[in-house]
Amino acid sequence: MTIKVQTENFDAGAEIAEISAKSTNIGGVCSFVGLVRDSDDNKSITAMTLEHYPGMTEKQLAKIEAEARARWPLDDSLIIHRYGRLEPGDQIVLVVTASAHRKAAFEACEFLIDWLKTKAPFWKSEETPDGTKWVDAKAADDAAADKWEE
Amino acid sequence: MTIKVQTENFDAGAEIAEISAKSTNIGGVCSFVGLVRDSDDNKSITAMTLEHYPGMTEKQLAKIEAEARARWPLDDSLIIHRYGRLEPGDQIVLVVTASAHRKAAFEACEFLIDWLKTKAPFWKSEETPDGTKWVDAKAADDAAADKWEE
Amino acid sequence: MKILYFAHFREKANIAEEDVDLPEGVADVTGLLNWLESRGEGYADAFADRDHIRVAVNQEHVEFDAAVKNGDEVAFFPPMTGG
Amino acid sequence: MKILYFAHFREKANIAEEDVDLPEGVADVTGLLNWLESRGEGYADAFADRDHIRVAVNQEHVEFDAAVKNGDEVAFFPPMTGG
Repeated sequence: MTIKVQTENFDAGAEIAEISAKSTNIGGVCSFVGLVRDSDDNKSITAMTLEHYPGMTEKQLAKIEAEARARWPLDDSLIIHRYGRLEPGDQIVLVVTASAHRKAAFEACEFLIDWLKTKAPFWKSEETPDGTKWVDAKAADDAAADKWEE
Repeated sequence: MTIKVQTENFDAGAEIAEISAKSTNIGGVCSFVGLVRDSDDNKSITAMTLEHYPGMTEKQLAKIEAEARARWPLDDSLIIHRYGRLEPGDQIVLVVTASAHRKAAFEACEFLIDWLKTKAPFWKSEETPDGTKWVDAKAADDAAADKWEE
Repeated sequence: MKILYFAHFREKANIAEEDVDLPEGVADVTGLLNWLESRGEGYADAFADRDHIRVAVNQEHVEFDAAVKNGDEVAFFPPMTGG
Repeated sequence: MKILYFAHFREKANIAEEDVDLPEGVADVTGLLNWLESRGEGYADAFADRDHIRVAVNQEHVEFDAAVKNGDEVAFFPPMTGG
């Protein structure tokens, strides 16, 4: 169970390998890497800056991870979230989950990314040809987070 | 869109990095690594040997991958499946999917692993303290594959 | 009380962080917002659309009826957009 | 016709692959299974439990009523356990 909030890039393969090696009873390791896109809704994006709330971010991510581990039998889990200025193609976030069974690994991984989208105190501003603007929260992200509330 | 059926190990991180770099409009890369477990149902497993049907395997995996790409807007996808003798902790299978949006990446990745479990001609035999035996197909795997038929 | 402003709240109020003494009668988040708005145009502009204000007290996300007191750390920010 | 046997079918029939000439009257998978069973104890043992037989003709998964003819590649195997 690891949380890292950092400006530096990360090596998804190294993290997956480290988690995979933690127990020989892990049957599946699911991972998700979120990347900066060069456009959204036909609007081109040259860079994205992520701001966060140091202290609260780590607490919220730890809470979300604890919730995942209460819901699914996980051998391990990891969240790495970057902040600062990033460009298209750059990695933003990594979530890794390991379990004896694949269904738990998949569900927990998707849950973690869905919840951190709406419950971790990060804010994004995008640089576009029309200037820099704050990214609005998306209704689709709220809906994705809410589906785990049942 | 890549299919590899091989005895050699694979580098999940290198594959994820290669796929992530294919387009700067990829927003999410989901991956799943399946590993040999050291036990199942309290029975200890010292090794697993995977046999497959060369020719048909590649065709079936290509069909399954084409189905995923028809159902979800994927920028890329990859399946690597090993065969031969493997030991606990060894990697068996890798599935990677890339899409502009995370939901498509997650669903397609889970779909690919669910379908290849029951539709790709692989068979496993396990070495246990009681001898070597063929692994029976699991009802849970059939159910997981069926949920995508709707 | 320490107050933190994030994203467009920081830009509009033109401040990232400040220490304030709570005036008498301010006991919850709504009261705090009303008082802050009265402190100048930047604050008034930042807090005009209350539907889009999210608040944390001592790093816990809370509603507007949550109590606040001197010594607390209060943060104002828009809906989160992580991931 | 080329016949391939996988997993426990290969072990019980004690053969991985063979070329056979289809006898007259054998036109579908069920007919082929009946004929193979008559060829010896190993085959009979392998094919006793038909519920657990899966078959591919020319590398396509088919049902027992599928047609077979000389020149085809037919494979017998148990339910698949990939991944």
